[in-house]
Parts: sequence; structure tokens; C-alpha cells
Amino acid sequence: MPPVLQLKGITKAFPGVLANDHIDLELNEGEIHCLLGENGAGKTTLMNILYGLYKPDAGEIYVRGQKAEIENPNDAIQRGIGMVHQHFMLVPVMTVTENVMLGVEEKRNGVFLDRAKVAARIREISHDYGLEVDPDAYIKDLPVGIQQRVEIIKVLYRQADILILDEPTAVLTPQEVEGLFKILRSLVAKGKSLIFITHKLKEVMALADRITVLRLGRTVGTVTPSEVTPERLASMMVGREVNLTVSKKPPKVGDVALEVKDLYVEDERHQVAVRGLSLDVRAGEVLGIAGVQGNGQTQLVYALTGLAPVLSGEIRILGKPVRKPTPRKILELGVGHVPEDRQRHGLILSFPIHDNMVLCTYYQAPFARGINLQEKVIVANAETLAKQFDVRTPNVFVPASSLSGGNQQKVIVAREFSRPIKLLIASQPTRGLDVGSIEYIHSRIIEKRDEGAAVLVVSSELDEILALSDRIAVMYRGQIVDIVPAAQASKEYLGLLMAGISPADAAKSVAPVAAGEVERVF
Amino acid sequence: QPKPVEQPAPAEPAATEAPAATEAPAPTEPPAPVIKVGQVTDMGGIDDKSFNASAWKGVQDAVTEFGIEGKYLESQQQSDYAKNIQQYLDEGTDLIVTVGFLLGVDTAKTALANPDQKMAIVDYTFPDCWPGAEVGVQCGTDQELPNVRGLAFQTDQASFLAGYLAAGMTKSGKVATYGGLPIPTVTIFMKGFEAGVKYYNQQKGTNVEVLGWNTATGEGSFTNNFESLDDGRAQAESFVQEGADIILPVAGPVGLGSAAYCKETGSCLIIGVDADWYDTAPEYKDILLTSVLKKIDVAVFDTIKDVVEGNFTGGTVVYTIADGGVDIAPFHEFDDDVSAELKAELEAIKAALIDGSLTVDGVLGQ
Amino acid sequence: MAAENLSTKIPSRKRIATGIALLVIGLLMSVFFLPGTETGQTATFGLNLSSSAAILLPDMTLPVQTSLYVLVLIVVFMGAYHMARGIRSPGALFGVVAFCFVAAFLIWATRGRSLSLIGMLTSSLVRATPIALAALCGVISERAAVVNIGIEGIMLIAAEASVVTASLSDSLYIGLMVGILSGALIAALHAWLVIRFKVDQIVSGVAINIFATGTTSFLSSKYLQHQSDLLNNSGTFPIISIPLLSKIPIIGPIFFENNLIVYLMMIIVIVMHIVLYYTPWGLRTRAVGEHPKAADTLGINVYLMRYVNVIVGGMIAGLGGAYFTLGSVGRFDEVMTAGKGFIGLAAMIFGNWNPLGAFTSSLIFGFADSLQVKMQILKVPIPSSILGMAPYIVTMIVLTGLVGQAIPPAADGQPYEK
Amino acid sequence: MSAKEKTEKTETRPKSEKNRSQAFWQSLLVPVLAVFTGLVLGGIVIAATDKGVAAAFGNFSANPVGIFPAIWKAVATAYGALFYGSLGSPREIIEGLRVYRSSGDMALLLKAIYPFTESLVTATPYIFAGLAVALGFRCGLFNIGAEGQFFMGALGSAFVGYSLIGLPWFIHLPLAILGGAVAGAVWGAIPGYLKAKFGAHEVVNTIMMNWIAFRLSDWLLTGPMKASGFRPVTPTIQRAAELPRFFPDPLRFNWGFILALLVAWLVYWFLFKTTLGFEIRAVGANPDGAKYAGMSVTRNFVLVMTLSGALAGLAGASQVLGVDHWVGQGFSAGYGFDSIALALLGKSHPLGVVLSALLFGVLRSGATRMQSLAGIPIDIISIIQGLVIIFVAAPAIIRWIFRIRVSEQETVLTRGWGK
Ligand SMILES: Nc1ncnc2c1ncn2[C@@H]1O[C@H](COP(=O)(O)OP(=O)(O)OP(=O)(O)O)[C@@H](O)[C@H]1O
Ligand SMILES: Nc1ncnc2c1ncn2[C@@H]1O[C@H](COP(=O)(O)OP(=O)(O)OP(=O)(O)O)[C@@H](O)[C@H]1O
Ligand SMILES: [Mg+2]
Ligand SMILES: [Mg+2]
Repeated sequence: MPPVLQLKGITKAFPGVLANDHIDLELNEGEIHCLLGENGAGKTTLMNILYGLYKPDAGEIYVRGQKAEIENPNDAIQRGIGMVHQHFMLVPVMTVTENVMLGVEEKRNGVFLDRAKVAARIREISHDYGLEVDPDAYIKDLPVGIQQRVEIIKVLYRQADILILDEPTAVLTPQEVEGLFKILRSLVAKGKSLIFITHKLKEVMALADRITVLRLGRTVGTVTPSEVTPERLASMMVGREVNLTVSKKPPKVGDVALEVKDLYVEDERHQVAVRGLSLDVRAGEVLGIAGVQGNGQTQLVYALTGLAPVLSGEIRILGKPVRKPTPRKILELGVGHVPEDRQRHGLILSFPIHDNMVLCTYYQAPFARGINLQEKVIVANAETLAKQFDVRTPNVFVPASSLSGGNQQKVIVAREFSRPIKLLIASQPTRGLDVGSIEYIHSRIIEKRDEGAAVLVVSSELDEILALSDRIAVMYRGQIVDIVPAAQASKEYLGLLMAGISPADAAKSVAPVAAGEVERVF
Repeated sequence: QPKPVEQPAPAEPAATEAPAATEAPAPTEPPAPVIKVGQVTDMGGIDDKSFNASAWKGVQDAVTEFGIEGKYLESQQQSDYAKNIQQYLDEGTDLIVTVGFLLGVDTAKTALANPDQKMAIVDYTFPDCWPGAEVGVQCGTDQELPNVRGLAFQTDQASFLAGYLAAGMTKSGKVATYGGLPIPTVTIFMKGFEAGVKYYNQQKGTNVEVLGWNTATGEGSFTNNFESLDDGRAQAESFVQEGADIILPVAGPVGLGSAAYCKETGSCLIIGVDADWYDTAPEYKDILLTSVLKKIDVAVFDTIKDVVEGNFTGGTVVYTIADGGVDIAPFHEFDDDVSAELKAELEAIKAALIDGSLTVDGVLGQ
Repeated sequence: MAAENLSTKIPSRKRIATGIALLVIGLLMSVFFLPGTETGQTATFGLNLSSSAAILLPDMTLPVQTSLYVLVLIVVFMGAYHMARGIRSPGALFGVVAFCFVAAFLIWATRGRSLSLIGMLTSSLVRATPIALAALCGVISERAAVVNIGIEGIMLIAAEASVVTASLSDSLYIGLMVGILSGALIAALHAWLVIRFKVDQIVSGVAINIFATGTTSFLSSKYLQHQSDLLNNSGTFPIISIPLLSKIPIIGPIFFENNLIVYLMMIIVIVMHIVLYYTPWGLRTRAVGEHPKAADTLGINVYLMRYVNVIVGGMIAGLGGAYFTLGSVGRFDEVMTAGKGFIGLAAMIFGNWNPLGAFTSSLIFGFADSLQVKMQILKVPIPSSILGMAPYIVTMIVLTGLVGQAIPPAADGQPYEK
Repeated sequence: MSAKEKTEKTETRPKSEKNRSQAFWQSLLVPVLAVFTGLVLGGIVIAATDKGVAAAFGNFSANPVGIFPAIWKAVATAYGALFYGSLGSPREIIEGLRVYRSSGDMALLLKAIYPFTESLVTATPYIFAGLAVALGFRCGLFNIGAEGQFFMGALGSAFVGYSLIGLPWFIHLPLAILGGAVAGAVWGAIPGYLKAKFGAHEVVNTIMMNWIAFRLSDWLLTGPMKASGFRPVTPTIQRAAELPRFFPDPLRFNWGFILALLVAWLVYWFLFKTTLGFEIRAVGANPDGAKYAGMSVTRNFVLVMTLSGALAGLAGASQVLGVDHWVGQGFSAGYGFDSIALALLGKSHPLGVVLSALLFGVLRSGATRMQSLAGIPIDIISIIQGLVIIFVAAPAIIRWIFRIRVSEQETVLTRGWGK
């Protein structure tokens, strides 16, 4: 029998970028086919073409043997193709039901929306596939994990049997990932066929029937998990050998640089998001905060960096108590901040790189004399930093928006690390970056730590936390549930804490500390 | 400062009749070179259904009568006044007619700078001085500018009659008036109107109430614009709700909004202003009681005539009820509804106003 | 523990402030209004329209001082209670206080006189009509994320177009149609510019306004003013009183004795509410306004949705334009819309981008406006130009106090690139 | 990742230094063509409404070609008058110069340059007001309130101008200018503050402030600020408060224009060369980013609205102190609203603003002569302006019409309700 899906010689060029270059891909009935490739490899583009969002410059698509002209998403949906997008396509101010029915609305007496009927159908689906979700909940109130379920339900509601999932695990806890995998397997069992996009090697190994690796828009090859090792895959992806473990000397711990006592913080919707949190970070160590997104890490960092007001509690930075912290006050205390959302906070995308490089220091000597900006100095500074931090850009006059995600991140890192900082607060420092960039940024962070700076790393990537941290704090519902030394922390134990199991119970099921050194691969 | 209405009407009105005696050139033989007249409007524009429009009518009448050349320039802002006047100077215009007190200063300055340029200004005389003017010589008297004719109107005399008529005609015992903006050329209508009503009450011992104006306190109803006809409608609606059944709107086209309301609901009568609305807005003739005539067109026409006939004089001309420069229009559709005795009384009052035995201020007790 | 007294502590500061503010308002009310009054003075409010032959209600005659005291007390009490306990909905709080203040003002102004209350309310609705229509135009197009500040211009053009065609054809209905169509046309141009050419939406709106002012004035002074009765004399839609309903006291004369356009406006409010929240079209519209990409990935034609909504909005604005001529005075004059389009946008915003809200806030304007007219008639010792500020000041207060944080559709004003 | 480097190079080559001047000229191309197209369409309107053309159409059957001269005549007279009335005729100017050279008599020369100076006079307030709106745009604020601020500025400077007596000019004039700036600044600061403090939309609030300003000026002119006598106008300002004029009457060309250019340069320097300007642009481009970087978004909102108001106030001041010397009802001809168009036409860049202000000055001041000689209602100018804006705002249309390829990245000037 023919494969359910065949892509032949798909080619797509964007201004200046050849995103897809004669890519071939086959998907068999009931198969999980992993699409692996670093950022910008062309995965999303390929899928967008398949889903009718982009028109290919060349190439053909065959669905169940017949040639298919897919002009727009409708055509794709017609042919039973469904896609869970890398960046969720949900309307936050609408309910689950509304989001699911959007575009294929059920009608009562021909005109009015029939929400009840759709809600019922959703319940069925969640029951069949174990995708628990409340149809009447508003998207904006749901954690990402659940939002992803909604995305999947959307696809199933449209009776798709070819599912595309674009980097679905980027935002999930290990447990959630496990849950997702269960769901995916049950889907396959029910005869669906999946294309699963990721750049996490272990997931690929765990899940895939077959793996196709893309690099720079070209197919590198298609393999089965049994044939390859993670290292092999990684080098296929990146095109060179990469070192997947972070080597670091034992910390030379100094005195306390950041001290937080009984901190309370509200989020935008005036819900108390951080409740009575206390921790301290010492000079020369990395404290990693693990936890599922939306457990108050964001607000914690906002509070520490003055982006959100503190309800109550005490923050001491380098021994000095900061009352009513404003971002500037804190920056001037010698704090570096790599923000969670690089495009929203970290950069002024429309500004040239050289201005972004002095975003926090533009008013200080030597960049300004009085109120006069010293353009020459600013440009010179940018050029040295760009070289030093290997920001890939033709010149420092181009707007930051024209940089790739990883290079944008490097600009931020360059800016923050080049200041004399004693405390570094890095939030999701490598989200959405490729192995190469991750490797680079990690080594920089460790470098800072070895220079004697205190480092606070917040990440929802447990592996990242394990790789970087000296101590690991798990955050749940706005509180620190436990702090363990990283060297022997067991991933399973942390996972349970992140999922809300109390330390006591967790300790019962798994050993808090793993025996011996665990290798940090991801 | 004396207001134009309070100025003793000098001999000019006579002057305006005098030339009638002297032989007028027949329109068939146009005097060569052809006389050029240019009008400069104020912000209201040429279609303001008010003094700009009626001044323009005067010019056009003169065009047909004497075959002169007539033009207008609309001003869109204050700084256009001088500019427009200058434009006419450059074109070598014989008579420049400026409309409205806002053009006073620029007119005066131009006149001083060009002593043999004939000019006329509507609704303004020169009691005011401006920096750089020699008080008492260039300004501060009535006669200071020999090459500018100030055309003033004792409108309150006419609206006095209208007020008396309204008081006589109202069934509800309430009449109303409102203005565009609280400026003298507007309020003088309202003042006279109130005086007329007051006089009627004195005479008849009635108690007809005037909504929308009170001379004593100087407070009244204003739409604060001369554009929004819808506001005019709202004013009328409101007055009717408060029981008025005759309305005198002194707000240019805005008044037509009130007329529209009265016509639609049949709940009120309108008294037109400036021109006889029976001619200018015939669609409302069946709710038009009369109009307070302010014959700017005549005044302008007369001035042009004087220019044509070479006996133009400067100074102030105050048009009064005596010379028919201000008056109330015929009752047209309502001629039968106005009782004979009311008509008679109006005639009597008119006479009294003419011989000065009755004055508006007198009635208002000022 | 800590969390609780926290979550109560923080808002309480705000509460105290608001409470004090209310007390001050109460104080001011007594300072302003009480002195002018004499004991035994009464204020009479008419509850019937002379025009309506409804069941006649007796006029409402209030003792001035007593009622003033009561109103002041209510405000003061609200203030105190809010400080002590805290009142949940700010809307209700603001509503009550605003009501008390206005009522006090009215009673004070009407002391020793009489005022047709129903009359005032009736004109409020009428005055609100063009504003509401402008606001509804804004709502429907901004729900699809297209900002349209060209409404003022659209209304001007529609006003002129409708009156001219009505005069020529001698049919108000043809005029109305043409007015609506011209509105659709200009809106279509706007849509074309901002969707096809990605023109900045505000810019396009401004351009339309300037262009419309120019064109209408140009044609007006070149033609309309000279052949007035041929081109510029349409007459107006008559008042239709709905048989039974119009006989209901108070409600009747206000809502059920109006002309066609006012009725249409009220119908549109209701229909638009239903469409937006209870039909697929509405769902898609809102989706397109909130997250166009999501809608696109579900096979919804974002551009089509936007075109249609903007054009429908244009039709509504066109109706609003026709109000000025066919619905009000039966003739066109330069810039006769006098900024109602912009006020409509304000109404839309503090109506929080939904039809009912837009309608309500338009009513607030209408009320402020007719209140201002009445105050002049009552010869309140405040210059008319100052009174004339009322609607605008009301807007600013409401915008600031109530819905400073009004949330527009997420994608509002942003072009959509595939 | 060599491929990626390559891609980035290729995609960013046009941005490199040496092509900047070329980019500059390209950015001029669209506005110029836009203006041209606007004039052409305006011409069509003129022709379409012209009696002569209508007549020619009347006997179309008799003489079909006859319409072309008719159309030509109509349009030529109109635009001839327009440009003669705004730029003057070179011949006369040369003649004037000759006479002046030979016999020191300036009269002819003055007469010849009068139209051009008038255009500059008209452009002056446009420059200030345009800068006001542009500054707002740079901070992501949409100041529709320039009109009201213009009014308040005019009244403010007028008040200082007439109420203070006996001061030497070098004190009085600066004070009067300041008066205008402050009045405007207050009017701008209020919506700015309301936005910063309560997040109230400045678009609506500035519109409301306009209406309040109009009413307020009505009241002031009929009450507190009314000159003695019965006219509802302010007293005329003292000589010492006037912006000196370069030539004798009727030429009104005055130092206001120079001041405008100076301020334009100042704004440029402020926006692009100072830390304050850096903050403002940062806040405008990305408020969150600005906050992260330790800038106070709200402070900048208030600051910019205040400055913007001050600039619009200066527009009013320059008009009163330089041209009119007193304020009466309906003082402005919608400078504030035109200035929005202007700022857009000038891409919110001071230089662009100055250029487009000159254009508007030429159109507006030429209109007088056109009105008088060609009998075209003055409103035609607004039509042309509207068209110009549309075309400037939609370069795509221009490219489409003229089949040209202009590759300039569109900068978002406004964002919806100034979120
Ligand atoms: N909208 C766009 N228009 C033009 N070029 C773009 C656009 N988006 C991305 N690019 C270019 O495509 C390349 C890759 O962009 P992308 O954001 O996918 O990088 P990435 O995959 O995140 O790279 P990295 O591995 O550094 O994170 C960059 O050179 C960028 O300049
Ligand atoms: N709309 C666009 N315009 C210009 N370039 C684009 C656009 N979309 C993608 N690209 C570029 O095409 C290349 C492929 O991008 P794509 O998003 O497919 O990569 P990807 O493999 O999905 O990366 P990621 O892992 O970050 O999702 C990248 O260089 C990207 O920058
Ligand atoms: Mg991708
Ligand atoms: Mg006009």
C-alpha cells in the first residue's frame, strides 16, 4: 500500500533564505515520523507548505497516492491533515469550545452557534483519547500543557488522520511529555499517522518509528532509532561534532548575593502568583529554579528585576535591601537580566544592533556625555561585543529584527555579560535555540559563575537546569517546595515535585538523590 | 465704547436716498473702465445664510444693475483677511467690501495704508482703536476713516417688532430665541426681541415669557457654532418641550435646523433673520411667521451705487427702521392669522420707533 | 496567613482613596447646590410630552432642599460604606454617584421652575443616534481589527449624497439607500487601502476625513447652495409612533416615538449584539480581530472577513450620515457633522468595543448634550460655552475613571500578513 | 552555519552604508509622485466641475476635440493661479531685482516676492504643528489634539502679549512665546497624564480636549480676554511682543519662520542625538523593552505629550505674534488636523515635516489667488491634500501606478489606539 503522505522535491525560498531545498518525505500509515533539525532548518516551513499556509516554489504532495493541490488550510483539512502549530493558534479570550468549533461551527436553526453540541463532542474526544479539558474554560486561564491538548482536540475534532505536531514538547514537564507520548501512541493505535517535529534527541529516540533529519533546508537522511545514537543524530543535525555535556569545575562559593524572604507577588490579573517564597543565592554558584511554566517563576523574576511590584516580603541584593525596586535601580546594583521573552523585553527589534547593545547603559559614560549620545563610542562598543560574542550579522547597523533568534539572544547575552555584574538572573536562557547556540550560552553562564558572580537560572527545561545548576530549587504554586544539590539530584524526583507531589510522598516513590554522577544529555 | 446701535444716526442715510434724484446711468451703457467690486467674507464663508450671503446678494444685484464686475474671496482663518484684501489691492479693485467686525482691524490698516482705496465694512464702525493708531484722529471718532464706509444696522428695532408680534401670536404664552455665539451682532437681535415681548406685556398686562435670552443677566441659549443644523433642531425641540411655540433663531444656517423641526412637527413657528426666509428658504414658508430683515444687501448695493455714481463717502452709515434698512418681512402665509389690530399696533410702534418716542433701551429700562 | 491580609490590604488603600473622593463630592454638592436654594422651594419635572397623547402622568414636583439633602446623604453614605466594607462593582458605584450628582444639579437648576424631564430624555436618545451609529460602525470594523477613524468623513459624504439624491428623486428612501451605499463605498476604499496596500489604518482614516471635508464643502459651495430647492431640500423622515408601545408612560415617548433612523439604530444595536456573540459570523469576526493567524490556520479568510465587516460598518456610518440630513434637518451644510464621528469613537471605546456598551455610552453623550441645552434654557448662571463642554468632559471622566483599561481586540489596528 | 551567514549577508546588503544616500532619494520619490498624482486628480475634479468644459461637452457632437482645449484652459488657469499665487513669477522677481539694483527702489521686488513670502508665512505654523504630531508618533502616541493645543497656545501668547505693558522686546517677546508654549504644553500634558496614570486612550482624550479648547476660547473671547469695545476678540498685542517682520507691510514674512526651522533642528537633535530622545524612541518602538531597560514608560508619555503640546502651542504663538497680533473666533483653519497629515507625509522626521509643511504652505496660500482668478472654491485644496496623504501612506499604489520598484521598509507610525 502507498504511504499516506509523500512530499517530493519541496522547495521554498524566502527573501535571502532558501528555507526548503528539494525536500523528500514519506509518512506511512500508523507511523510516528520524527522531523529533526536545528532552528531554521526548515521544518516549520515544510509543514506550513504541507498545511497550505505557504505555496511551495517547486515540488509535489501526494496524499494516499493521489497528487494533492493544497492551496490553503481548508484543502489540507479536507484531506484529513491537521496541524498543531509551534506557536499555539488559540484565541485567548475565547473558550475551549469556541476555539475548537472556529471555522467548522455547529448551527442551531441554521443561524445560531450550537455551543452545547460542540462541548459534548469535545467531551467525547477527551474521553476517547484521555485528553481531559473543560470545554467552557477560557484559554487564557489554562496552563500551556492543557492548551496543547486543546490544539490536539481541534485537530481531532476535524477528523484529521494525518497529524503534524511542531515542537510540542518545548513547553512541557517530563511528566507532561510522558503524558503526551501516551496520547500520541494511543492516536497511532487508532490508526492515525503522525509527523513529530522536535530538536530534542532523547524524545526522538523514545518515540520515533522513523527519523528524518533536516539541515539548512536539505534532507540529511532518514533513519530508524535503532540505527543511531543521540550523538550521531546531533552531528547530523548540526553538521559537526557537538559536546552535549557541560563540563564545569566545582563552585567556589562566596557570600550571599541575593536574599529573598517571604516574597509575595501578583500577576497581571492580580492573582497572587508568588506566595511567601524565600531563597538565597551565593556568589560563585548557580541556583537553578525548575518548575512547570506558570508556577510563578515569571513573576518571581519580574519582582527581582523590578518589572513587577512586590506585594510584601524582602529582597536583599548584595546585602542591600531594595525597597520599591525599579528596573534601573536594580540594574545599577550590578544585576544582569536575560529576560524570558527576548523579543518583548530583551530587545527593541526596530533599533539597530548597536543601540540594543547599550539599551541599559546608554545614559552612562562613556556612551553619553550629559544628554549627548556618543554615537562613535556606541558603535565601536557594539562592534567589539559582536565579535567577542560571535553575533552573526553583516554589520551592527541592521535592525535586531533581521537577526535570527539565536543571534538575537547572543546580542542580549553580550549586552548583559559585558556589564560588570555580580548577580545574573537568566530566565529560559536558551528557549527555542539550536544546539550550537545552547552550547555557547551555557558555557558563557558557567564562565560568569566561575568569575564569582551569583547566577539564578530559571528554566522549564529540566535538563538545562540539571546541566547548569549547583543547587536546584523546584517551584510549585508560587513556592519553593524543595532545594537539592544538583550533583546527585534525581530527575524523576524533581519531576514529581514539579508535578506537585509533596517532597515526602515523592521521596517515598523515588530516591531524592540518584546514585553517582548522572550524564546530562538532551 | 459706544455701540453702533447707540450712535446717533448721522446724515448718511439721507445720502443713500439722495442719489436717487441724480440721474443714474442706464445699465445699457456700462461705464468704461468697468468697476470692480470685491467682497471678503469672514470665516462663515459665502454660504453662511447670513451676512456674508446677503452682502454677496447686494454685490450681485449691483452686477446685474450696473454691469460692474463682482467677486468674493472666502476667508478660512484669521490670517486670510489681510491676505484676501491684499489680493484685491493687487487686482486694482475699486471697492473692497469686507464682512464682519473680525475684519475691522485689517480693513482699517489697509485703508490707512491706501488712502484712495475705497472700502466698506459690514456690521462694523470704528469706535475701537488699535496700537499704532492716532487716537481721536485715526480712530475714536465716527468719521476717522474717509475711505471706509462702516455699515451698521439698528437691528434691535426690527426684532423689537418681531418680539411684539410673537407675543401677540403665541398661544402657549412662551416664545423663544437663541443665538450662534454670544456676540453683539447676534445678541442685538435677541435683545430687541425680548424688549418687544416685554413691551407687549406692559401694554396688554399679559405675561408672555421669553426663553433663551435675558438682557438683564446677559444669559441665554447659544449653539456655540454656526454649522451644526442638528443643534438648531435640538434647540427648537427643547424650547417646544418647555412650551414655547414661536422661535427666533439667530445662528445663520443653524436656524434652518429649527425650521425643519417646526415644519416636521408643526409644533412651532419660526421667525427668520437677516433676509426674508420666504425667499431664501421657501421650503419652510408654511411655518414662517415673518423675518427680521437686516438689509445688508441694500446697504452694500447702495454703497456700490455711490461708487458707480462717484459720490462714495466714508464714515458710518447706520441703517435703521426709519430708512427701511431694518424691518420685518410681510407675514406671507400668516397674513390672515395676524389680527388687524395687531397689525395696526405694529404700525404704531414702528412709527414711534421712527420718531424716537419709543426706544428699545427705554423699554428695557436702561 | 500573610497572603490573605495582603490581598485585602493592597486594594484597601485604593478603597480609602475612592471613599474620601466620594465624601468630597458629597461635600462639594452641598456647597454648590444648597446655598442658592430657599426653604419650601420646589422643582417641577414634566413627565409628559405635549406631542404624545399618552396616559397623562402628574408632573413630578420635588421639594428642593429636602431632595438635595437626601442625594448628598446617599453619596456620603456610599463613600463611607465603600471605605468600611468596599463595594464590589465600580460600575455601580460610579453609576449611583453620577446619578446623584446629576439629579442634584438638575433639581438645583430647576428650583422654583419647571423642566420637561421626558423631553430631555427623548432628545437624549435622538442626540445619541448619530453618535451611536458612528460607534457601531467602529465596533463592527474594529472587532475585525480594522480601526476606522474616517467615520466623520464617511458621515459627511453620506449626509450630502443622501440629501442630494433624496431631493432629486423626491424619495427619502432612495436617498437613504444612496447614503448607505456611499458609506459602504468609502469604507470599501478604506478597507482596500489598509488590507490590500497595508496603509496605516489611522492614516487612511485621517486622509478620508480631510478628503471628505474638502469634497463635500467643494460640491456644497459649487452646487448645493445655488440650486438649493433642487439639490438640497429633501424633507425629513416623519415621526412614527408605534401603536401601543408609544402609549406607555415615560418609556413610550422616549423609545417608541421616533423617526425611521432612530428605530433602525436601536435595531442595529440588538442585531449586532446577537450576530457578534451568537452566530458563526460573529465568532469568526472576533477571532479575526483577536488572533488572525489562528483564524487563518483554520481556513477562515481573514481578508474577506475584514472587507465585509469594514464595509458593513461603512453602511452603518452611512446611515448615521443620512441622519444629519434626512433624519434631522432635510438639508446639507458644510461640516454639519460637527465632530459627532469622533465622539462616536469615544463612545465605542468606553463601550468597550461591544454594541450594547457603545449604545449606552452614546446615550450618556446624548444626555449630557440635551442636559446642556436645557441648562441654558433654565438660564443657569454658567456661560453657554462652558456648559457646552459637558459632553466632552463627561467623556474624559468616564474614559479615565471607568474604562481607562478598556481592552481593544488584540490585533486591533494591525495589518495581517500571511 | 556558513549558509546562514550567507543568507544574512544577502538579505542585509541593501542596508549597508553606501546605499544610504540612495535610500534617502528613494524615500523622497514616493512623496513627490504622490503629490504629483494628487494634483493630477485635483485637476480632474477642477475640469469636471468647470463651466467651460461642461459647455464644450454640450456641443461634443458638433466639435468633439473642442473639449481638450477647454479642459486645458480650466486646469491651466487654476493651477497657473495656484502657483503664481504661491511662488510668484520668476520674471517679475528678476525684473524687481533689476530695478532694485539700478535704482534702490524695492517696491517692485517686494511685490514680486510677496506671494512666496506668504507661502512661507503659511508654512510656519504648519512646521511647528507638524513637529508636534511627529514627536508624538515617535513615542507611539497619536496626538490628534494639536488643534486645541494650537488654540490654547495662541490665546496664551496673546494674553502675555497684550497684558504685559512697557517691557523691552527682548524680554516681552520671549515671554510671549513661552506663554504660548506653556499653554499648549498644559493642554497636551493633561491627556498625557491621563494615559500614563489611568491608561485612558490619548486619541479620544485629545479629541475631547480639542472641543473643550474651542468652547473655552469662545468663552474667553466673549468674556475674560475680550478687548474693550464690542468685538469678541483679544486686545492687540504690544509691539514689543511681536515677532519682527523682515519687510514693510503688506509682507508678513517674519522671524517665526526662522524660529520654526530652528525648532525643527532642535527636535531632530533631541530625538536622535540625546539620551532623552533615545528613551522616547525606545518607548515608542517597544514599551516593554524600554521598561526592562530601566526607562519609565509613563514618564516618557507625559514628557512627550507635554512637549508635543508645547510645539503645537508654539504654532499658535508664531501665528499670533508674527502674523495676526490678536486672536478672534475661529482663529485656526484646522492647522492641528492638517498637521497630522503633514507628520505622516514627512514620515515623522523633522526634515520631512519641514518639507511637507512648505508644500502645504504653498497649496494653502496659492489657493487665495486661484479662488479669485479661477473662481475655484478654496476647498479644492483639502481634496488635493486628502489624496496626497492617501498616496503617501500607500506607496504601493504609487508603485502600482508608476510601475516602479521602491524597496523601503514601512515604519509603523501609529498603533491602533496608541496601545
Ligand atoms: N520575517 C523574516 N523576514 C526576513 N528574514 C527572516 C525573517 N525571519 C527570519 N529571517 C531570517 O531567517 C534566518 C533564521 O531565522 P530564524 O528566526 O528561523 O532563526 P533561528 O532558526 O531561530 O536561528 P537560531 O538557530 O540562531 O535561533 C535569519 O537569518 C533571519 O534573518
Ligand atoms: N516568513 C518568513 N520570511 C522569511 N524567512 C522565513 C520566514 N519563515 C521562515 N523563514 C526562514 O526560513 C528558514 C526556515 O525556517 P523554519 O521556521 O522552517 O525553521 P524551523 O526548522 O521551523 O526552525 P525552528 O526549529 O526554529 O522552528 C529559517 O531561516 C527562517 O528564518
Ligand atoms: Mg519551526
Ligand atoms: Mg465654503
